[in-house]
Formats: sequence, C-alpha cells, structure tokens
Amino acid sequence: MIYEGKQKIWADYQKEIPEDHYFYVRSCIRQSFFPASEVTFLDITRNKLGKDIFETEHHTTCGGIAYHSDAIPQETAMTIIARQFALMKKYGYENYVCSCITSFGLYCETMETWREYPELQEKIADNLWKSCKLEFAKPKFLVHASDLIFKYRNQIAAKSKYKLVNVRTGEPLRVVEHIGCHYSKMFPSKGVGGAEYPYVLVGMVEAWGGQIIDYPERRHCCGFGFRQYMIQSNRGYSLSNTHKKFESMEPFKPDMIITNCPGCPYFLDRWQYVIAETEGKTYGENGHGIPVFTYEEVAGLVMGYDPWDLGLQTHQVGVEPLLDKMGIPYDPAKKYLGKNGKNIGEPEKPHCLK
Amino acid sequence: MTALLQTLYTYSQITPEGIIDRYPNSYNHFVLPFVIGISFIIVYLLIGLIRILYHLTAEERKRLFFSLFTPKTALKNIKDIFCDCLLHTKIWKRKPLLGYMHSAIAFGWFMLIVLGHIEVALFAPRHLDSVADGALYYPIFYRFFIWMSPEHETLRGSLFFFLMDFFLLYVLSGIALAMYKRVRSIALGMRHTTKPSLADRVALYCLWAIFPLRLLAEGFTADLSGGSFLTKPLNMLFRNFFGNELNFLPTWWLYSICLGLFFLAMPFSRYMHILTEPLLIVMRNAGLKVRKPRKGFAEAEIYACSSCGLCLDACPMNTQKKNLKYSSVYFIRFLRRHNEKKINEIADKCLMCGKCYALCPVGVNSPDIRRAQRETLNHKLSFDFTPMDNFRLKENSEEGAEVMYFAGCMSHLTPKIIKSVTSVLESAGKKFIFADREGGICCGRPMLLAGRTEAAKELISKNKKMIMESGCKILLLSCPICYKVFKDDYDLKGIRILHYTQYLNELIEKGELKVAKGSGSMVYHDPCELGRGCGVYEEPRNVLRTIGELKKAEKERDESICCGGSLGSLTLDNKDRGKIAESSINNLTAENPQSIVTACPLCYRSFREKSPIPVKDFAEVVCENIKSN
Amino acid sequence: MIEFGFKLSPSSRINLDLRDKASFSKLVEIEPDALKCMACGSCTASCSAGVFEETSLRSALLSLQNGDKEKALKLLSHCMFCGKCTMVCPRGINTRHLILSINKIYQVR
Amino acid sequence: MKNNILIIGGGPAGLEASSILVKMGYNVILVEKEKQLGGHLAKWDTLFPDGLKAEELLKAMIKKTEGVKCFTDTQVQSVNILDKSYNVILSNGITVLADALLLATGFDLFKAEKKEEYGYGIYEGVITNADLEQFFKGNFSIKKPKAVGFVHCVGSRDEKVCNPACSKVCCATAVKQACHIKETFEEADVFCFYMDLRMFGRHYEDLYLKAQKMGIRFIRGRVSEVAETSEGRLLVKAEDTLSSKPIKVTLDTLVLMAGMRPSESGYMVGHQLNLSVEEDGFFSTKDTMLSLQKSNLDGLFFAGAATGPKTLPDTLHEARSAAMEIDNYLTKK
Repeated sequence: MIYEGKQKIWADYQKEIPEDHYFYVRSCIRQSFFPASEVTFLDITRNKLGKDIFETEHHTTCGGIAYHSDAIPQETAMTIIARQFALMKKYGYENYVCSCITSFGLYCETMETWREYPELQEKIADNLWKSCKLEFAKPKFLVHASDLIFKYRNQIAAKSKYKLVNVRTGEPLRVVEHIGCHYSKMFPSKGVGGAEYPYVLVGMVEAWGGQIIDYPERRHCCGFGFRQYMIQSNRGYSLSNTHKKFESMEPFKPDMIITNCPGCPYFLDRWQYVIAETEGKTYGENGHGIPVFTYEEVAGLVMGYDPWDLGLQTHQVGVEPLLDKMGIPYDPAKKYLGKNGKNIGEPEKPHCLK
Repeated sequence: MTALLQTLYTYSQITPEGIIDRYPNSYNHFVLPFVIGISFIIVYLLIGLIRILYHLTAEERKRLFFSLFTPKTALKNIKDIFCDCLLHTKIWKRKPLLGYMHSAIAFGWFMLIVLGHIEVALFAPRHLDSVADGALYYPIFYRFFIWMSPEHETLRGSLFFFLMDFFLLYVLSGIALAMYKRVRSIALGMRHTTKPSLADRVALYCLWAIFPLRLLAEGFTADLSGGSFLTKPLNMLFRNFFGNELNFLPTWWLYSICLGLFFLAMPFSRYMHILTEPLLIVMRNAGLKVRKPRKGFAEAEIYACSSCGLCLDACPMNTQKKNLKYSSVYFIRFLRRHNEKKINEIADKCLMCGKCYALCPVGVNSPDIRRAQRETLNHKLSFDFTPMDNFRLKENSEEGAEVMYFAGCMSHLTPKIIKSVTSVLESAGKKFIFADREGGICCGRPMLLAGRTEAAKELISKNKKMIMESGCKILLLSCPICYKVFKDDYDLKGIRILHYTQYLNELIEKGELKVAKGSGSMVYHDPCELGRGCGVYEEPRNVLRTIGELKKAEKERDESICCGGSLGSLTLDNKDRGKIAESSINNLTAENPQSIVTACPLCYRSFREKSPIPVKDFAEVVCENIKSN
Repeated sequence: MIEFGFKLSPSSRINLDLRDKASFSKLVEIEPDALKCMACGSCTASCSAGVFEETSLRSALLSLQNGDKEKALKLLSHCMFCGKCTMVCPRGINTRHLILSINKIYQVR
Repeated sequence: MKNNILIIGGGPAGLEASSILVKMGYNVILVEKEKQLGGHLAKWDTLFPDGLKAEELLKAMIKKTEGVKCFTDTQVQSVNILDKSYNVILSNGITVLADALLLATGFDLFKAEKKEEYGYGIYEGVITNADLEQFFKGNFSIKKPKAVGFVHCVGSRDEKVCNPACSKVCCATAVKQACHIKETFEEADVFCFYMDLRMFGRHYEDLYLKAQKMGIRFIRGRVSEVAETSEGRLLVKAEDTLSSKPIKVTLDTLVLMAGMRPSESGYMVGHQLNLSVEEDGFFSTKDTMLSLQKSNLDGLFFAGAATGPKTLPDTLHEARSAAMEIDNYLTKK
C-alpha cells in the first residue's frame, strides 16, 4: 500500500467542518446499544473542549430505519427531517451534527434531492406546515459526529493520558477502521477522505498513536443491512458478511476495530460471538475476539475515562486484553456495577469466546 | 480306418533292404542344438496353450471344444489352416509375388517335414517309436544317419529323393525372394516394412541359413544316403573340389545349430505366428470374440501376428510418416512387450477403419483388441443417462407408416442428407416416422468404440425400447455408424435394418422409385463402417451405375481409404485428419471423376472441407435424378 | 453449539486461488486442446444430450478452470459421445477426447 | 518518358491508387475482371459506420480516374518478369510492358455453402451478407420476415474451413445490416449471434449502441446448426454463453456474415510471379511494419485486402501509400 497515494486521494476530499456551534441529534440505535458513547461525545465536546453543542429532547428519529425497510415513503422521511431542521432553526443554529450514519446518509440524500428538485422541497415545506405548522431552513453545514471528533483529534491528543500504543512492546496498536456505508459511499464528497479510503477514522487513529491496517475486504459492509437483520431467517446473510470481513482481516492480527456507525460495532461485536458458537472460530489472541469500539469510546479511553463509565462492559467481546495493552487501569470488580453502585447482573459466559 | 493304420504299421515294421544305420544308436552330438530348440518350443507352446485356455470363460471353452467335433467347422478349420497357413492364398490374391514367397517357405518346409517323416516311416520305422530312439531328431537328420547301397535304390526311394530335392528348391526360391525383399520391399508391393527386433533378426538369419545349410549338408552326404537332382550334382562338385574324403560333420552341426537357434528365438520373434496361426483359426472358427486386450482369445491373436507389416501400408494414418508408429503391427508388438504407455497411446489414436483387419493375412482383428484395450481404461468412467429415460417419439406414427427413419446425430449437421432422404421417401410414396427430427438418443456406436461398453448398452436399450414401441417394420438409417451398431448389437426382432443405400436400391429394383440416367461421372467412396464394417459394397454402386457413369477409385471396396473423420479415433487431431482426407480424395479422383459420392455424413463433411471437386451424398444424387411420373 | 435459527451462507464467489491447477495441467498434458476453447458455445448448442439435460463442454471447461470439478463432471455426465461437438467446433478441438480425459482425471473412484 | 504502371484489380484500392498515379503524370493501366469497376463496393448498398451510399462513393472515385486506361471484363493472362519491368499479356490480347505493377486484387467472400450446417443454398431463408446488400439495392427479394438472425464469423475464426483468422469487417457490417433490416422491417425481431463483438473503429461503438437502442438482441454464442420447421421457417440453435444455456429461436431469415478469403484470380497472378503467400492464403508483404505495400519483387506493390482483411478506409490508405511507394521507386530508378 502506497501511503502517498492515499494522501493524494485524501487531499481531494477535504470537507469543511465548522469549529463550533452545533445542533446535535442522537441515534436511535446507539442510544440503546452504546448509550455511553453519545454521553461521552457530549462530555468531551462540551466539557473537555468547551464547544457549543446544543441538543433538544424534542427531536425524533430521522425515519431512516422505516425508510430503508420500505415501511414509509421517501416524502414522509423528508418531512420528519424537515421537522428536525425546523427545530434547529428554532433554536438558532445553522450547523447540524448527527450521531447516526444512517441519518447522515438520509440527510445527505434529502438535501441533494432538494437541490435537484426544488419543487419537492417546496412540497415538503408545505407538508411540514400543514402537519406541524413549522418552517425549516436547510443547515449551512451538515456533519457527522465522527467528523467533529476528527476535527478535534489533535486537541484530544493534546489532552490524552494514553496512546494507542502497546505499552509492553512500544509498538503502535494495529487498528482496523470500519466506516458505515452511508457515511460516504452514497456521496463521496460528503465524507472526510472520500469513499474509497475514508480518512475520518484513520485521522483519529494516527493522531492518537495507532497504526491503521488496510485489509482486502475493508470496503465491505458489516452486514447490518436493515432487511437482513430484521428477519431472523435472513440473518445468515448478515452473518456471512461479517464473517467475510473477519476472515479477511484475520491474517493482519488487528488489536482492535474502530467504527463510526451505529450498526457496525454492534454486528462486528455480536457476530463474533455467533461465529464462535456456530463455527468454533475466534479471531483475537488466545481465544479472545477482536474488541470493537465506537470512536467516542476510543477517544474516551485515550483521554483517560474509566472504561466502565464508557459502557465497555456492554460489549460482547471482552475489552480487558486491549486495556492491558494500552496500560489503562481498570477494576474488574466494578465491571458490572451500575452508576448507582448496584450490580446490574452478569451475562452468561459464552462457550467458545473468552 | 483302423485297418488302414494296421497295414501301414505292419508295413513300416519292415526295414527295406540296403538301408543301414551308419551310426550306432543313431546318435551324434550335433543333434543337441536342435533337440534343445525343439524341446524348448514344444514346452513353450504347451504352456502357452494352457494359459490361453485357462483365460477363456467356461462358455468359450465349451464352444471351442464342440466346434472341433462339428463336421462343418472341423472341415473349415482344415481348409483354413491349409489355405491360410500353408498356401497363403490371401496374400496370393493381393500380391502374387509376396504370396509365392510365403507359400514357398511355409508349404515347402511343411512338405519337407511331412515327406521326411514318411520316408523314415517307410525306411527306418523303428526310429519313430519313441523319443529314446531319436523320434525327435531322426527324421530331420535322416540323411546323416543312414547309408544306402546304390544297388538297392528303388523307384519308391528315388521318388522321395526327388520330392525332397524339389521341395528344398521350392523353399530356397522363397528364401531368395525373402532376402531380396529385405533389400527392396517395394518390388514385392510393400512401401513400408516393420523394423525387426533382435529376436526377429536372429530368427530371420537362422531361417535364411537353415535351407542353404540343409542343401550343403545333404549335398555332402548325397553319395552315402542318396539324393536327387539337386544334392547329387552338388555332391559330385564337392568331390571334385575336396576329394573323396569329405568331412561333412561341420555343415550338419551348423544346420542343427541354426534350427535350434531358430526355435529358441521363435517365441520372441515374429515367426511365432507359424505355430499360433492354426490355433487362432480354430478359435476364430469356433466363434470366439475378443473380450480382454491381452488374455484368452486376444492372446492367440497377438501371438498369431506375423509382424509382416502389410498393415503399415493399409493404415490411412500413414500418409504422414510420423504416424507409422500407430499401426496395428506395433500395437501388437507393444502388447507382447507390455509397454503400457505406448499401448494406450496407439489404441486411442486408431481410426478403427478396419482396413488393417481386412488386409491382414493372418486375420488378426486388431480393431477389436484396441477397443478392448480402450475398455480397460474407460469402462470405469461413470455416466448418467437417466434424463433420457422418458424419451418418447415426438410425432405420432403415421397411419400405415412402416418405415422409421433414424437420421442419427451426425446427419443433423448435414441437412442436405436429411432433406434428400426424406424427399426421396416422399417421392416413392413411402410414409415414414422421423424418429429423431427434434434430436434423439445416440446410437451407442461412438461409446462402444471408445470402450465404454456399459454406457453404450444403456443407450442401446433406450433406443431399442423406442423403436420396438413404434411398430415399424423397417428401420432406415443414413449414417453407417448407426447402421453398424443397429445391425450388430441391437437385436431388433421383426424389424429389417437397412442403410439407405440398400433401401433405395431395393426401391429402384422393385420399380417403386424411378431414376433417370444423368450425364455426370462420379466415384463412390466406401465408408468404413458400411463397407468393411457391414459388407455393403454392391447396392450403392448398383444405383449409381443406373444414374451416371461410375468411375473407379485407385483403391476401393475393402481397400477403400478412410476419410479421416472417423469417430473411432480418440486422439487424432484435426490437422492429421485433414491430411488423411486429402489422401483419401487423391485416391478417389484417380480417374478424374466429376464428383465424389459417399453415403456417410462424416465422410461427406470431411471431404467437403478438402475436395477440389463437388462432394455429394448418395441420397442427394438419387434425389436429383428422380424421374417424375 | 447454539441453534440461532440462521447460519453462515457459503460464499458464491469463485476463488481462483483454490482451483486445482495440478489436475488441470495434467489434463492439458494429455489433451492440449483444453486450452483452445474460445467460448463460442457451438458445442453446447448442438449437443445431442443437451436436448435432455444441461450438457456443456464449454461451461465444464470454465468450471474446471474455476476449480469447480463437481459442476464440470455433472455438465458432462450425460454425454453420449456422439461427436457432433467435434464437428462444429471452430477451433478444431478434439472434444470427445477432451471429455474422456476430463472424466479420467477428475472422476474419483 | 512516361512510365507505365499496371494496376490489377479495379476495386477501391485499384481506383484510388490509379487516380493518384495518373495525376502524378504516369501512364496508368487498370485491369478489372468484372464488367464494371468497383469490386465488392459495386455490390454493396451502404457502408458502415455512417450508412454512406456505396454507389455515390464509387461514382466519386471513378470520376477521379480520368486519364486512366481502364480495361474491364479483362483478366491477366500471363506475367513475365523482365530485367527492370514486367511483361503482362491481358485476356483482350493487349500486351503491357509495365515499369511497376500494383496488385489490388482484394478478396473473395467466403463460400457460405461450405458451412454445411447453416444450410446456405438448402434452406430458402438462409442468405449471405452480400445477398442482403443486393436486397437493399433492390436486386434480390426476401419474404417479409418476422424474425431475422445474423451469424457473425461465418468462415472466419474457424479452423474447420481452414481460416482461423478474424475477417475484421463482419461485426460492423452485421450491426449495420441489422439496423438496416430493423429500419426496413420495423416489426421484425432481429438477433445477432456473435462470439466477440469487434467494434474497434471510430464511430463503430456508436453504431453498436444504436443497434441496441433499436432493440436488436445480441446473443453471445455461435450458431451451431440450422434446421427447417414444418412451416418452412428456420430453427436456429446456439448457446447463450452468458446465461450458460442452449437456446433455440425460430427465424425467417438468417444472414450469414461470410468472411474474407484470398481472391482466387489474385492468387493466379501471384502464382505466375511465384509470390509467397502466408498460411492464411493472403500475399506476404516485404515486412510486417515498414514496407506493407512492398513485395519481395522489385517494382511489385500491394494495396488493399490482397494482403489480408481490411476495412475500406484502411484499403484507401494503403492505395495512397502504394502510390507513394511506386512514385518513389520509379523516381529513384
């Protein structure tokens, strides 16, 4: 892999990301699967870096899941989005940051459609007025939360306590980055670094001391695909996608995976358990899996957050080996203690996966 | 019969006067080489015979045994052995000089042996009593052991002397020709001859030496033991040169050594055929067939090959010198030597045109052995013909249609043939069922030729079912390959199987189809499977003669040259096939005909690729010349 | 092992790294024509057995080159050896010997 | 003194070369075996890729040949190589002492009846590309077809007829003719059976796209046999190799795209001069790159399809460069 070649491509896909003042919307899935990630995001940006990130409890889903599952038509999804934009306008913001990749894709798609067909935008504005009596304005800048962390990566690095380095060997950790499909595959110009070699996560990993590994199936979807995972009998398809990625990355011996999408970390994490149970195969060292993180979790680890405050105990693949490598102290006894100090219950031990 | 033997026996007990054994015990050391040789060959033959019989199935052994005592086959055996082994009538017919050479050596030698034994039986019968009395060698060296007083020379005795000298001369003339053939084979009508092996050479030179040595030896002793027009003058000549005290023992030693060496080399040389050919004739006449490429009947065939190399010139592949090595004679030689790689290579290459078999003086059916050899490798290959199970005739049999036309796979690539056949049938007012208008099951012959007998049998049974259910009376074929297998392997009771050449000939002879005389000249090519394969030579010619001027090919009928397109060969490539087609066309156009007519879709296609003159199908020619009423 | 109600689906991708190069070179050795096909499909179109069941030398050769010998053998298992394909092949391939050789090399007994 | 130049073959190559040479001031004699000039061009209706009328092109070309002595319906009877010239006796009795000879003998169309399984001359609906052009010109009739097929590579890329090479122009011709058929018989289904579609020239791909847009169906598979249905239509069999399935379709007209074979009359001339031919039967040129117009004989030149299949523009380029080569040769002499 010629690094300079990738740099040339990255140079072509520079995205303008304003420094401050964002209207923040959450992700349906991440709120349930990785609730600590969004909390960490807000904590880092607001409290550690002092940025103005506004969020309101009045925002809803973007409609993406329903839209991609053919449950609602595009116009409905657009109207929901118009309402979000109306909220942004109402609270006086012009920059829009969303936590979810599906949403990000849908916002891009909607904005592009409106650009091509202004009459449709008129119609949606009309719909919104009729249904909610609201008026919206398109955001001046639309970014994904990972874009922001990318933007702040050096500030985070400056405040970091730990690096993505194996403290025992001094070698940088070998990191697989996985980008959500809807981040830049639909509109390469909307993603940092484009679609073929997205730079958004690579930039973070490099800034924090890790080493990115590039494996053959890096472009491949994690297998999340709404239609596949929603129906049980189709999940084999989803599983096979993930399996293919792991088979492909296995020879590179990655220490961890970093992702920027709601579904990817979930599937990359949980399917390792299913593969281990059905095929008897594990991909990490000594029967462990490869731990999978969201970018906020990685940022949090680097900045010295307590792993259990980051919600790492909710992962299927144990994170302890990685914490050991990075030299991050943790208290195993506190792993399953809730915020209130009470035990939240321990999951059943898997047969195969350590 | 017994009475006759009795008298003969009593008669032989009387030693005629004036014949005296010159040596006590009638023994001299020089007979040893011969005795060793003859004993070896007898033992070898016995073991070989037992081996062959052992590898026959019980059924085959029974058949062979009964055939020996069935007068018809027994008589045929005798006739065949006499004509083929001794007189070599087959070679006479094709190449008279070559025939003379063979019969001179074989028949002449045979007569020398027979007459020698009769002579001993008449004049020194006690030596035939047992091996201890010298029964093995005495008749051979008779002239050495006796002294005959000239006063007692009888008419009967001199007749024998004359006959012995006569046949010796006869043999010597054959040997002289054989030597000449070694130098210039083309003079005897052979372009290529086989390369002799070491054993062949030893046996050959011994054979050449035996009879001149015999002449010398008997010449030396002619004054003592009698002689005739050849040996007596020679004896006189010797006396003039060497004086009366002739030391003749060395020539007798040499004679015996040559005989002994010849017999010792025999099993490893081509001359084994002298002894095995009668066995082959007997087994063939009993109706035995090749089942395995090297055991049982095939072994008799292999050892009966005289390695004469007549098949070299016969083989159509030998238009290219590089293909000489694939001829039957080498195939059989490698079978004898167990050279597996070469055996398979040669077996697969052959076009199976059958010309080597047709021309073989011994009648070794090498195409059959090749097929059996292919089977050893290919019979295990699995196949699946279940999809063909439900094949039914697509068209309902027309009311009163007696003829079923089975075009075969290949005819579908020559629409002209199909169109001609069907329109001729229509002109003759014949209703017919077109069995494979929309495609059908292959006849099985190609499979059979590839040595996949089981697969072929399955195809055959499926087709058979279809044909029997159709209720037709005549099965009409336009492809000789199909025709051959339908005729030989199908067993369609109550159905006449006809190639279209036969059928159209019949229709024309019966007047059901009228053809006009055209003006063009043509030559007819005998397709291998139709001519040599099924013996159909006359019918097509008959029809063609009524249509136009039929010219002759340089070689035709059973000597016709394969078109090169044969399905028989598994490995011959396209280029080599083209070369064969060219040579076949050259052969056909010897008399400058205006067109070539053939009766096989494969020949038709092969020729059309290469021929400078128009190539027509038999049915096409008939169709063009139908006289409309 | 836990029953999840779904499982890994096998990859449909042809993996050329896994193809049986040794057997194919053996095939080429005994029948060099194996390399001459230009995939025109004449053999398949004229096939006598193809009337009854899918039979294709062209496709079989491709399958062998792609490492799927089961498919190749299946595509040839109904071959009646009639030789029509030899006649129509524009590259002059000895199709019958090729089929025979494929069977000899790839059929496990 | 004016040099004599004899040009054998009055097709596009011969015409183009003669018009240039006559302008250069040479004494040009053109021999054509047919009654009319133009070669295959005279028998063609329109030309690919843009549908130019062959007749107009030919007219313009013939017009330029003013001053050329044209002998039509004339063949070369014998050629002798003299010291620095050629002595040529023509079938009309005229003897020419030529200082340079240009072989523009072109090609013959492959005899489609040789592909027995396609049934040319047996089934009524089976015609050749040349027949179809005649139809377009109004000199040949076909019944209004419901479905038409084009078989590419008839007599090309086929070892069975001893021509393993590609004839270069048939693909584009077939697509052009297919469009033309579709324009003539709008209702008809049109199929092209191809092995590889070789649309290599400028605008050829546009022609292909045009054909696709007209609804012409391209099937990647070579037709293997043709049979007649009970209604006298044509049952055509091929394999659709892209779907790996044998297919059959019933057509009314099947057009065989006969390929290019060396010209027989050209071969006769070359034979007398002992010119070497390559395995494909076409004349060998002096080398394969720099002297494509030269032969191994001094003063003998080639232009056009005498040295292998060529498109019309290629042939005309060759004619022009042959004229240059001849001029160079004669000036140097």
